[in-house]
Amino acid sequence: MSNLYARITRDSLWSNNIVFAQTLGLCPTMAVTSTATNGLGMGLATTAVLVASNMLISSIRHAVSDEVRIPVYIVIIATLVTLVDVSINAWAHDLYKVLGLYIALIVANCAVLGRAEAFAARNPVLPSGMDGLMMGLGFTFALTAIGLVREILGTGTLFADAHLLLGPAFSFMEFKLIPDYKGFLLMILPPGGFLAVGFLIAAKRIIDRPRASVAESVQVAAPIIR
Amino acid sequence: MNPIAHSPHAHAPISVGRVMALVMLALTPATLSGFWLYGWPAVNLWAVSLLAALLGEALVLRLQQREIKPVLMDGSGILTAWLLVLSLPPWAPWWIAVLGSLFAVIISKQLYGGLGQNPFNPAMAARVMLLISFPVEMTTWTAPQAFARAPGWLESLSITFSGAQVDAIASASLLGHVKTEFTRGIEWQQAMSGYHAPALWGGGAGSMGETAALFLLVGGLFLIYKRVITWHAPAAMLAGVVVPAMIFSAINPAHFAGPLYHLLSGGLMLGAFFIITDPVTSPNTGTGQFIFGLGCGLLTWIIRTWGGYPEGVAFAVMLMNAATPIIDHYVKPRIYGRNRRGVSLEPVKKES
Amino acid sequence: MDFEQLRGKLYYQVLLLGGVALVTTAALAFADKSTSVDIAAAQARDMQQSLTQVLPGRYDNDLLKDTVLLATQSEEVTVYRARRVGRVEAVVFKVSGPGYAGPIDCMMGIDRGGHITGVRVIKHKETPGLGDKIEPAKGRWIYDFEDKSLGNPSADKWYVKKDGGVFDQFAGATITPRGVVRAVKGGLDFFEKNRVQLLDETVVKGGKS
Amino acid sequence: MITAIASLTILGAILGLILGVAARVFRVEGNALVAELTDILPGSQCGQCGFPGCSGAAQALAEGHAPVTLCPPGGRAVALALAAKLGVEADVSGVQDARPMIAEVREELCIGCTRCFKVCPTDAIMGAAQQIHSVFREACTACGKCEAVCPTESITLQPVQLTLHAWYWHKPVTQTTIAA
Amino acid sequence: MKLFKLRGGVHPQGWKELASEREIRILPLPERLFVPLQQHVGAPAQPLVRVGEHVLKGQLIAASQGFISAAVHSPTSGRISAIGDYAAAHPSGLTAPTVTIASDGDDRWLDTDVPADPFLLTPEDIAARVGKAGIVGLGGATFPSAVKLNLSRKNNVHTLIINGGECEPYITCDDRLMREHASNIIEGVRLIRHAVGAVNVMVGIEENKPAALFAMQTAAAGTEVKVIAVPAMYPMGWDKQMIRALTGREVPADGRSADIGVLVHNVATAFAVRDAVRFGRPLVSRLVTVSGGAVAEPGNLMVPVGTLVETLFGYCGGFSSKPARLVLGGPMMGMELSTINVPVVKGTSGVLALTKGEIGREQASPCIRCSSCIRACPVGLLPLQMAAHIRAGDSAGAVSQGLKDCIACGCCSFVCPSHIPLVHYFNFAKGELMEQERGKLKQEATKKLADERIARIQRIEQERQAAAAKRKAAREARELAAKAGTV
Repeated sequence: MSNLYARITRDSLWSNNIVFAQTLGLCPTMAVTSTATNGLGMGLATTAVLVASNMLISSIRHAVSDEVRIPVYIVIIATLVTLVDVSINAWAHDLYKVLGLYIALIVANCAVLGRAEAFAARNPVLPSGMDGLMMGLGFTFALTAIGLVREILGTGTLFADAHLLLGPAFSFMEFKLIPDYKGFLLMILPPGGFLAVGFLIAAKRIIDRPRASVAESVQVAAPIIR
Repeated sequence: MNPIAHSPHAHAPISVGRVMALVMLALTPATLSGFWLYGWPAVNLWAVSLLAALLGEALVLRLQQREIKPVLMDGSGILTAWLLVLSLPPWAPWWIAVLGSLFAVIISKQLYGGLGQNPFNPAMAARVMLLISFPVEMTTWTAPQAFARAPGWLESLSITFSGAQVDAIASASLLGHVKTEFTRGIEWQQAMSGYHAPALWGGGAGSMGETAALFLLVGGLFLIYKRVITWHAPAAMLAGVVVPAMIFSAINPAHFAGPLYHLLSGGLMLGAFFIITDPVTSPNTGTGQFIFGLGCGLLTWIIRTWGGYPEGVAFAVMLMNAATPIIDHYVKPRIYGRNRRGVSLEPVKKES
Repeated sequence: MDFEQLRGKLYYQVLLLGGVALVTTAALAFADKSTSVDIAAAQARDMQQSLTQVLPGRYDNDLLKDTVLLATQSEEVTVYRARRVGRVEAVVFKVSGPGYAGPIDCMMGIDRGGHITGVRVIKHKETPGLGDKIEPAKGRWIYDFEDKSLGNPSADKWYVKKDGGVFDQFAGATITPRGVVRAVKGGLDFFEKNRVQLLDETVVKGGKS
Repeated sequence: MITAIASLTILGAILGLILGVAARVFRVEGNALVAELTDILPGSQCGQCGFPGCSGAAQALAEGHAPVTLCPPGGRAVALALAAKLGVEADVSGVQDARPMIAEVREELCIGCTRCFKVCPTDAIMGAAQQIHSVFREACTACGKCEAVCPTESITLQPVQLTLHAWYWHKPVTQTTIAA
Repeated sequence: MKLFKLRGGVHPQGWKELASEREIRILPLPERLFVPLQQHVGAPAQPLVRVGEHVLKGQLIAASQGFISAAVHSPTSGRISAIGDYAAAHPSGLTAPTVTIASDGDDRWLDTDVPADPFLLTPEDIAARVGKAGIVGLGGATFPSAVKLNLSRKNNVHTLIINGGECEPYITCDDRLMREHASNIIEGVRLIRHAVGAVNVMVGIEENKPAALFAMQTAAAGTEVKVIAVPAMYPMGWDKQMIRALTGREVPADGRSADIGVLVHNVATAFAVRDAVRFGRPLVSRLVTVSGGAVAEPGNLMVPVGTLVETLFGYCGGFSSKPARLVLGGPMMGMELSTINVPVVKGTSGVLALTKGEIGREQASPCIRCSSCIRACPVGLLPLQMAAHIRAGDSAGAVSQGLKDCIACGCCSFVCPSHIPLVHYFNFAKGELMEQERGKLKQEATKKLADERIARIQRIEQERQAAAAKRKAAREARELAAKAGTV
């Protein structure tokens, strides 16, 4: 059993990473990753939704019929997203001001529905929750990495406004890396998002290269929904 | 023994390197005039840009484990950097040229698969990238001055390499000035007072390739004469700008600039004869190239007239680059013995 | 329950999707109910904050409740009034000017004498790193307006320097500051025109002009 | 509040009904694809693919358990046809590498036992008991069944000799071809 | 006469003067001749002779078989020394069935049937005599001429075009033939016209051959044959291009020239038709240009079919420098030879020994989409797109772009600044598609066989079971009867 969780962890965080391997969820990815902080916040919010939706869908998987499964999943996911949205708005209003625009985007994140279809619908509740958590963390990792690249190149800072997201205690994370940096606007604008994703995917492939033959079997299991 | 060669066993005396060399030759008069007008800083920028393109391309080829020499020798990378530098402010800092050249050859060209595979004109893609990333550096123009009055070589090094600004000569380009004035609701006559009218040579502040419309025209005609390019795209692009400019300035001369102003300012000449005639990113057939050029011209005029930026050639070219595959899909030559839709012609049974 | 059998039935699809809709909508309704108070309070706090930013000084009323709705040519403007001992000391309202990539919304405060107490940009879509220097977090530019009034500088100087005025523009971005200057100037004009109405204590609270 | 809940519930019920009905009306018969795939396969039931006969292979293909390149006698043509039918990308480069083969009888070894004759799925072997067998080249699919049963190793698969008629130009090799 | 506008085409350097200014020489009879059984489009001829048999010049040694085929005749008198595989004039270097004849030195003709006046023969008779003489299109297509004549007569062809558009560089055999044998060609043309009943007869000759034009115009004076100068460009000798230039019509892509009432023959074919019909002499020799920068004494030679290429170069003084490439045919469409020990066939118009400078081909570089190839293509294809599809392994995509209309004329490769072997790509793809087609046909055939076998086995099994059931029933009946008997 622990073997299964190890596999889920490895798959989710690296070899089948939502952004870097499956290239899913690019819409929110492009929208929020202009800074690392935004990426981190979006990733964590998505993780919350993923865990909840995976566990919920897994627990009702026997009751759901094929004909209506997609609408059922979508309704559940949309509801969860809305719940997260109003909760943050009510009880973490400062965070909402940073992330507010993007939380609704999680509904459109095909990765959430993708996990529901590909994993939660055919696995027990606990592994599904684990899958949601790990996939969410993998997504968070990817978004933060992209945000880091874009932020450093674009504005020369690191984790700007982290205190808004994580509270004043975390303002130690904020750096201005390059003083007097004039800024490289392209990286903050949408094209920079594509460039950063592209180069990071390339970097992942370079890292994976010696293990390519082993990883083949993983690559075959292509995602169902894009 | 070599493998058996397929026919034909003869070849026209032409090669990619020769084509590129002819284009560079055609660019030489305009470049020299740019050097004359803007002095040593322009020369420095040109050299830095070309060098960066060569080194960048060599680096990528090395990473791809491909042969370096034949690719560098075809001259396409140098030509790209050359075209780019002609569209930059002549006194721009060195890193603008380096970043632009590297972006052009590495991201806009080699990442797409190298020469012949890039969907967008690398020089224009790089210019657009620079413009949206570094609007300050990319819109700081220098008034032209003959070589004699320009800074000496040592002083030029500090301008190009350590960003020393000689503030007295900073100036807005004509297109930028007119755009600002029109935006404020100032009328044409008043906006132009005190400004140089656009001229065939050395008119006002601008990029190295902007102020040499005459030499660019000569170079372009030389390329048409040498059959390196055809007349379709350049003629259509000029028409695409001139025709609407004529119509609108006839209707409302106070708020629309006339055709001559459009024709002689900005990167239009460079674009019409050297950018949109880039074979890689333009359609295949003469008709297709005409449509492509017309689109580039119209979009240039629309962006100049109503857009947020004063100059639109680079954006227009990139937009039409994106349309090239669809133009090629719909505009094809008719095949012998078939109609336009590719259906075989009907046999003629009897003739009197 | 034997789902295997049920799942194929037609009525089951109706019950399932209908049931899921029922449960989720109920959940949402519950969530809305239990959060609406907190959300409203948070939003009020936000508004209060943005009002205070442009309105330093003391006042003793609840600004959010003391509003006047005035009509201009194009829209209706909600004006918040700050009082001390019943007298209107200053007003705060929203102004908007054309930016590079869409309208720029600002909150501005004007005291009784027609002097600006503060301007803050609350919403804009300007190019990051270029036009966003109008945000206080990115630059001091927005503080230039404080204490300015219609006479200071004179009306023909209420422009950016490029257009012959006194306000700085940013290198590479003229349109953004020009839009803000125009918006602020428009706000001052609006205040001047409706001065009587805005400062008149006799106007019924929340009434229309 | 109640209206919202009620209307959404009714909407869900109606959509469930529509989907339930649609699923019945547009049901796809699962066997049609298998039949079409069986048609494409050679039908010689040689079993080289590792599935029980051509219909077994078609079943596996339809379920996505087998690559389109599973059929050695079918070669490139069948692989491409299968890929087109299933709408998948086929890497047929590996298939081409297998050189076309054909069964050949070494007459000095043939004892006329008719075993090969009996197993040949395409009736490509001619002959009778106590007579030297010969292969009808046009019908041989090189499935190898005859080679397996021959007691004297007289019948073997040999590469097909290239003729002027079948020769064609190799693909041009250029240095600039970037490996896919 | 009005000429019609043409499309595409290139102007390669002609190199014609190397061989065109010398008179035709007759090659001395070689000791051995290697006569392949297939020198034409269609089915190979069936050999009629045995090893050791003595044959006369012009004697039928292999008969045509099937609808599209051509007979093969002995090019000299002598003994059949071998029948078997011999190196073929083909870039593959493979062999082909060949009859080898050891010459007896007499070069004695077989007695032939000579008509009194060939113009009194019926059209059918003329076509039959052309077929009997084994004449094929000598312009390079090698399509059996008699088949074309019969087809044209049935289709009521109204226009006969004689193709003198010898557009390949170096090749001057038709030019020379027209200069020296103009009246014989005109007679052949008139015989072909008689055989198909055409109304208009036009001879199109490129304007870069003024001497041939003059000779032909002189010979045609007073006849119904019109000799017309056409622009000098490659591929003017493509029959469909010649039709377009002279009539303004295009042949339907899925049809033949007869569909628009036109028949095209080469001037050398007309010459051969005259020999066959007037003197009953089959096609056993032809005019071959020996040229190229590496040949010592280029010229045009009258050569018996089956002569080795080596002999031709030897007679022309050998090589003046080391040839970089040996080519059979013209440089634009000819084939490189890996060996010169291959025989001249009916379709061989020239043999070239080219120097490195003449080839001018460099290492290929990436396509820059300059579209020179599109402007050069006389068919109106998109060579760069087709080649890109093929390079990516998508031959079907190339077909959708018009690959099957490609005539492999080489214009695109000739002008390509990147030196991409475009035609090579196209011929590779055509070959690959043909192989796939063959594979599909074979697969269908074997599938049918397999189905039949399964049906047969089932039938046998059923019959066996039926028989068994019958036996069982009979036995039970017997037992029943026996039981009944015992009771």
